[in-house]
Amino acid sequence: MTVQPVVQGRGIVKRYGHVTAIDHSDFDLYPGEVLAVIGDNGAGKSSIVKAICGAVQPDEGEIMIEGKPVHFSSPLQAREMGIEIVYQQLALSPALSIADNMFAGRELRKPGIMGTVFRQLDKKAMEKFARDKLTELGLMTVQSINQAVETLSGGQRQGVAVARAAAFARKFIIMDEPTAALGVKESRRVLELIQDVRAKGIPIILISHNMPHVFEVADRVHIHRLGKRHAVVDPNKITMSDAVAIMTGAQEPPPVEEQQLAPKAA
Amino acid sequence: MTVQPVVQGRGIVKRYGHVTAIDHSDFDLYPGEVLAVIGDNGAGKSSIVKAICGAVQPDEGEIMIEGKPVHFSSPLQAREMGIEIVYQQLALSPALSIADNMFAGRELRKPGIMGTVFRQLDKKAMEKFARDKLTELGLMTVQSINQAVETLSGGQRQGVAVARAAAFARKFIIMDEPTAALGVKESRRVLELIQDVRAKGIPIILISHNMPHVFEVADRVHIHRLGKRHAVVDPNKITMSDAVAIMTGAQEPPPVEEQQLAPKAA
Amino acid sequence: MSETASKGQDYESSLSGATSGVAEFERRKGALYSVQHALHTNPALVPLIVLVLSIVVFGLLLGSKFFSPFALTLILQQVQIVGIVAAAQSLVILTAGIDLSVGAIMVLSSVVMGQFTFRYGLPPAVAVLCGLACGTLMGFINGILVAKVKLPPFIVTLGMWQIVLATNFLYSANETIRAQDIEAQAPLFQFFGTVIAIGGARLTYGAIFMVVLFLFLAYVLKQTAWGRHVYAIGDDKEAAELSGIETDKVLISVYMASGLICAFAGWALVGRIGSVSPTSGQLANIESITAVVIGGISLFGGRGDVLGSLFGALIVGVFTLGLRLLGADAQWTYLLIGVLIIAAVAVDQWIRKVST
Amino acid sequence: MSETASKGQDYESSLSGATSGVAEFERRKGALYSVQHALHTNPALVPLIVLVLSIVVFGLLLGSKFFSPFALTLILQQVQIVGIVAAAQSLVILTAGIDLSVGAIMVLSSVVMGQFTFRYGLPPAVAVLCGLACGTLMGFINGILVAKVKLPPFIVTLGMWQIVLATNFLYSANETIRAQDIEAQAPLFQFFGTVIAIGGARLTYGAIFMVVLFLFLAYVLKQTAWGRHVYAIGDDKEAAELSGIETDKVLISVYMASGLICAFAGWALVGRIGSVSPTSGQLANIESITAVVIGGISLFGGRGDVLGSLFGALIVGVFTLGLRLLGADAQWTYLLIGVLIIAAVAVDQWIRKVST
Amino acid sequence: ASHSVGACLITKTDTNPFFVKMKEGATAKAEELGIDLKTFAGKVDGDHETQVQAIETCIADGAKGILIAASDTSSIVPAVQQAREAGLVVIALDTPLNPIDAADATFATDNFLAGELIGKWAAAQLGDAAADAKIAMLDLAVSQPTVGVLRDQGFLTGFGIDVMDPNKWGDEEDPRIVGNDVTQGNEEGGRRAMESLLASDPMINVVYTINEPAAAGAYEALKAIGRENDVLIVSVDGGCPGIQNVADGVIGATSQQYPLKMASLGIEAIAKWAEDGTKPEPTEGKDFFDTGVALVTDKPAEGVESISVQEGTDLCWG
Ligand SMILES: Nc1ncnc2c1ncn2[C@@H]1O[C@H](COP(=O)(O)OP(=O)(O)OP(=O)(O)O)[C@@H](O)[C@H]1O
Ligand SMILES: Nc1ncnc2c1ncn2[C@@H]1O[C@H](COP(=O)(O)OP(=O)(O)OP(=O)(O)O)[C@@H](O)[C@H]1O
Ligand SMILES: [Mg+2]
Ligand SMILES: [Mg+2]
Repeated sequence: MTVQPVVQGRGIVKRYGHVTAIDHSDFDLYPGEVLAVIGDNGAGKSSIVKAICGAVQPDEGEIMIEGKPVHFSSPLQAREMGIEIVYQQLALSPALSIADNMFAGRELRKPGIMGTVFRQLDKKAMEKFARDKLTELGLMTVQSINQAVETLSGGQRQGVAVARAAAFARKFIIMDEPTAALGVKESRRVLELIQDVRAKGIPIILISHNMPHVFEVADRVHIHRLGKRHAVVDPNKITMSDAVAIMTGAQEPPPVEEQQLAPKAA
Repeated sequence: MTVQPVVQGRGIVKRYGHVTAIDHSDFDLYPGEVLAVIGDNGAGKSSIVKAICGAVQPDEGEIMIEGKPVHFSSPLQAREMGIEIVYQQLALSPALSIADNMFAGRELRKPGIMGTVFRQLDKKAMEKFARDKLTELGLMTVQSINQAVETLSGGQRQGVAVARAAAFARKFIIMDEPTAALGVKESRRVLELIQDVRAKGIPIILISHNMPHVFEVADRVHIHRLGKRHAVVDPNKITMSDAVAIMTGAQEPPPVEEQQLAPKAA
Repeated sequence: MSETASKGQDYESSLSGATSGVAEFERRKGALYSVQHALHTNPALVPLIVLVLSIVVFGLLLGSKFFSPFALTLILQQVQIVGIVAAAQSLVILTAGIDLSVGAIMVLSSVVMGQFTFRYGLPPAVAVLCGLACGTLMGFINGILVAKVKLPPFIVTLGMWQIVLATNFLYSANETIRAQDIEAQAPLFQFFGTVIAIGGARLTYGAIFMVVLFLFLAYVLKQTAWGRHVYAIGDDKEAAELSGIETDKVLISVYMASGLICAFAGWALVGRIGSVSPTSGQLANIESITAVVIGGISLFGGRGDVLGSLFGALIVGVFTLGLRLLGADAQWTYLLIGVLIIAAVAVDQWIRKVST
Repeated sequence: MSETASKGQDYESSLSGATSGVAEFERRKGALYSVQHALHTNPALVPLIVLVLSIVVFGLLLGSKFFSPFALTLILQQVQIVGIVAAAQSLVILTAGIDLSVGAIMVLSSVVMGQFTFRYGLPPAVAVLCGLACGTLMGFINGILVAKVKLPPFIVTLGMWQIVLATNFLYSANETIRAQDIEAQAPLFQFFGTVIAIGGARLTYGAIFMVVLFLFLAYVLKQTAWGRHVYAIGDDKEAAELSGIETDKVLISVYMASGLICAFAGWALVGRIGSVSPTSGQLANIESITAVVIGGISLFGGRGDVLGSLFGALIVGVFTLGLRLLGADAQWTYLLIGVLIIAAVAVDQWIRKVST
Repeated sequence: ASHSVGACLITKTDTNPFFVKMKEGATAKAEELGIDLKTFAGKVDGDHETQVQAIETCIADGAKGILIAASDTSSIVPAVQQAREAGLVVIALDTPLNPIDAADATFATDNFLAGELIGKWAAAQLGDAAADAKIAMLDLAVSQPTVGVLRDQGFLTGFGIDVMDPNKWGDEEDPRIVGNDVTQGNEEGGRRAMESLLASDPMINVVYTINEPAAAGAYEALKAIGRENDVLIVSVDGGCPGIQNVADGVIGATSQQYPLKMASLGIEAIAKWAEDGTKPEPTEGKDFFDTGVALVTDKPAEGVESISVQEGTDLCWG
């Protein structure tokens, strides 16, 4: 009857010095869904997804991926499992080109002896791939794929990070405010991309402050408050203003039995 | 008949290497108004406001403030004239406290001999002031005003930068996507703050990708496209979808005589 | 016409009811937590603890030979020159710079003092002022090159090191001015060498000056605007500039202060060795950087406490003397100091990690 | 039920009509622009130009004394050791590190080669391998401390410098192995000293090795994944880590490569001076850093071209020889080299500024 | 200046007053004889690579001869050979090369002898007390450059202590040695080293120092604890400030060397070689030309030849 969650977190605690960023919080992501995480600034949204992907190590609690407990000591391990993350503070190397950034750590080598013996990179192939992915996102204002990332506008950088995650994810994707810096057109593409990814069966965790976006794409909405999972609601059953009210503490969360802790059995 | 603009830019050009970020663009800000600047990612919005405040030096063109040509070689000179800027890449010193950051460059010294001779800072007064300003913005999730800025969440940092600008501006304020990282509640406060500042008679340049926000607070909307001022429209006379269409190139801008190059005479 | 009501979007209607209390999180309490917190907020505490521990360990190993007022004040005397120079170095490193020219500036300043009196016959007090001015001028040149010409501090001070040192040798013709002559004609030069004996303890004015200098700098860095600006620049120069700090002025003043302090070190050096010797201080740059880094100040700037450098200098002094007293020969001492540099910083790092 | 249509917000309806062409901006054309662009994209060009200019100037001033195949190849020979070490240093600096232990590792490696044959009687080829392994091991220790223990490279290599140098003195008992003995028993040690004379030009295998090494590193850094990772780490280590680069492995491999190259420098050193001398290389760290920085590699990491370091080393070599041939005495030469370090970097900075 | 005779002087460093004076002597003599002299030096003690470079530069410069005070007596040999093959005359100053015949001639002082003289003098001054003397050895640098080793081991030999390996200091086991420390040959290092050794044994009564600046530093340390009058300080060099310090009682005795003499003899030899191709002859019965060393003290000891401070002052070099 119950589907196995892709990610299951129980009683996670993370403290930074004397700040408790996550306070015994639970977390569930199910196959094929878009789970939105909303909450006030500083509620601990970034912290909890960082704990899931290994960018920080939780002080307490247990994280299971597809039922198996994991203890990532670095996001690299998460990546090897096919988990991709778009960080709020973007993880791009400013002086490297867009293509270099997209392929960091999984470069393509030339076929034949140049690749195997001389380990030469296949720059052409990587550039083509990078350009295609950016074009899919509609980020055509980029003048050259060999431009250093530091010469891009804030929104353009965000686009590069999103394109990278979408291109390489196999298990699930975490996006921490992916549209925050994007223009209207570019935001729309990201939302379409999220739906494309879901259509491929890859679940997505989407952190966002943009309620219309959240209500448009999310299957379930995880409301985070004061370091805890405050409620999980169904965006089709609750109004935006109620969700915002719960999130900001203006309204009590619905009783647990009315919450949407797991997706409805299809 | 014509009111003197607070800021007037003519034929501004800025090139970065072989990228032309601003291409003979004009710019006008009039007293007491909120001027929104919208445009695609990479359209050159940040570049043009940086040129106005001296953070970059334009290659060509003329900038006048209250009718007098200015050539700022650093944003410090702009600040001395009472111009405050909230940068898209926030200008905060990560290891310093919130209070230190708010007062950087204009610290308060203790009254009496401790201040004049020993030049001791009045930390108490600065902390109180900082806390008050943050509270006005509703950023109460900050646990301590002496917390280093690097320990704040993205949204909290944004709030500190906005609070600083609002507290010290005398001539005008430039805000480059001030609500991008903010939550629903915090965004609302910033919009209220913008209206408060306007009520005090201080004009504001607001760069934003959030159309509802723009249409809510702006008196005029400067649409930037491909490095140029593409059109200036009146948000009360045009629909959001037309503005977005003009901005993205889906629709021709209205003829110049229908544009809102200056506010209507009151 | 705008499609949305000017009172904000619909879903925001509920905002008025939002709670407005400050977020309350569970806080860890207890002694361990307080210690960790103290370590975290006072970066000079770790080197202080290392210092105290090393004194205790050597005291246990060596007994009264080491744990005597005489030996302990001797360490103060031995580190005074490196300590004063480390104070200058700390300022520069806090701005994310580095000053390789400190030793050269120190020596040139002392040579200027000596030669101005012994070659040109100026009164010692005037010569001292000229020496101090000389150090400040060298610092000013460093500062201009770093702040205005925007060259990396490493390269500026690497160049200045060679320039100042060569000037020093050329100007002094490598001639030492003997202690006896100075004692007779310009005792002011040896002012910092004056000894105050309290029981077995023997403090010199130079050692006291070093401690006072550190306390003064600690005050300035923590309590004045200039001090906050030094930290802000080291932290993120661009952000500091954008947020309205006059980074160029502050940087130039930092290098000038560094030059001036080095000139004071040159004066203290005459007090310590009695004579004016152009070949002194050749390792002062490396030794001062060592002290600063052991003291927990980040080479990337913006983090650390200047008092840490004092403790760092003392740690090196304690180990050097302690190891010599234990009978380690010079080469082994040299090797062990190398190990200790790494170990001290590793311990520091580890404690910081535990405490976050 | 959601208040907004699932097809996006109303005002987005017009998006479908948005143009989708690539933004076209006016581009500057012309020769000046091409030069600027070339300078901008090839950071090694500036030091190359400075190098060529300085050769021309000294050639004009000194005539055939300087501008002869003999003198020009002499410069190559004179910079070969510093050049090889600068190659190692470049790798480390590109990762935003610094290696103060390069000289010590070089000397210890050469001492290991010498002692393994002359003290323990191992065949020279085996001894050479042991020497190379020794250098790599030292680099490995540096790498572990930097990458795993996460200590600042400056402090790690400062400590290792002292440790390795003291080990070198202790192990070698400060004894030089004479050139005559090496020639008789282990000529392999002097391999890099072999001279190829073409007319007046005298190239040694060591000088050729230096050039080949630089070309090889330039290839590796530009064309392989490892090379891109080195740049990414130097640029922003945290971002590199988050974007999936195994920063620890890469860092360790960089320090190991640096150690290995230093060991090769040690071998080349034996070729150059004929003997195995434990007192060599005391200034190799400062000299190699000078070459790297004059060569336009940023000390903050991530920017620059390794070939620049070769040109940087050659610039220093040209100035040293040129000034000495002009009759400047040693201290004046140091002073002028100091000025030139600053000037070279200032010119570089200025050209870069013009070109953006 | 291309038609005049070129010569090079290469010293260990050009910061040590000893070599500064050597350079001054050579420059004066070269001017007198119309020789075009260029001077070179290592950057720190033990820096022989810069010396190799200097030799190469001299060859490129077309010089007729080289005077060299070698930092590493055997490492420099291949470069010297190269110079000689290129037709230059190479004269070792101050320190003989290894092997000594690698140079065309050698004008040197015997550093071992210099040490031996002060060792003997110190032993004689103490008389019976020498048997339980407490000796501090203030050496040059941890890299143990040859000159430091020779002076140190010479002193110990003169004092009557078994030096074990004569190529190394610090391996002695005689209990009278309190310890070795390094001074970098300057006042600051001298004071610090003395303090450290005093802390390990405050009753030190004999101090060997590598040179007179180190001795001056050691004296300051002793003065600071009021023991300056009951400790014997001995040193090597014979520079004018050093001799003055002997006169003032700071230093008990010092072995004087003659860098000016070495330098001027060297320049003359090169002039001669350029003129008619003759090389200088070594001193009778030795394989080098000994420029001599003399013990300077006002408290002559029996069995140790010495000259007075007055004589020393007349001969001193700067
Ligand atoms: N490295 C850190 N050191 C100390 N405190 C931190 C650190 N990172 C986050 N915090 C604190 O933890 C709390 C949660 O931060 P987090 O970034 O998870 O919030 P968030 O919900 O993502 O907020 P936002 O919407 O503004 O991004 C905040 O109070 C913040 O100040
Ligand atoms: N320092 C720089 N060096 C080179 N190119 C730059 C630099 N800064 C910006 N650019 C380029 O200039 C153009 C305009 O950038 P700008 O940041 O002004 O855009 P924007 O309109 O603010 O975009 P966004 O909405 O994404 O912030 C972009 O194409 C960008 O790549
Ligand atoms: Mg966040
Ligand atoms: Mg922007």
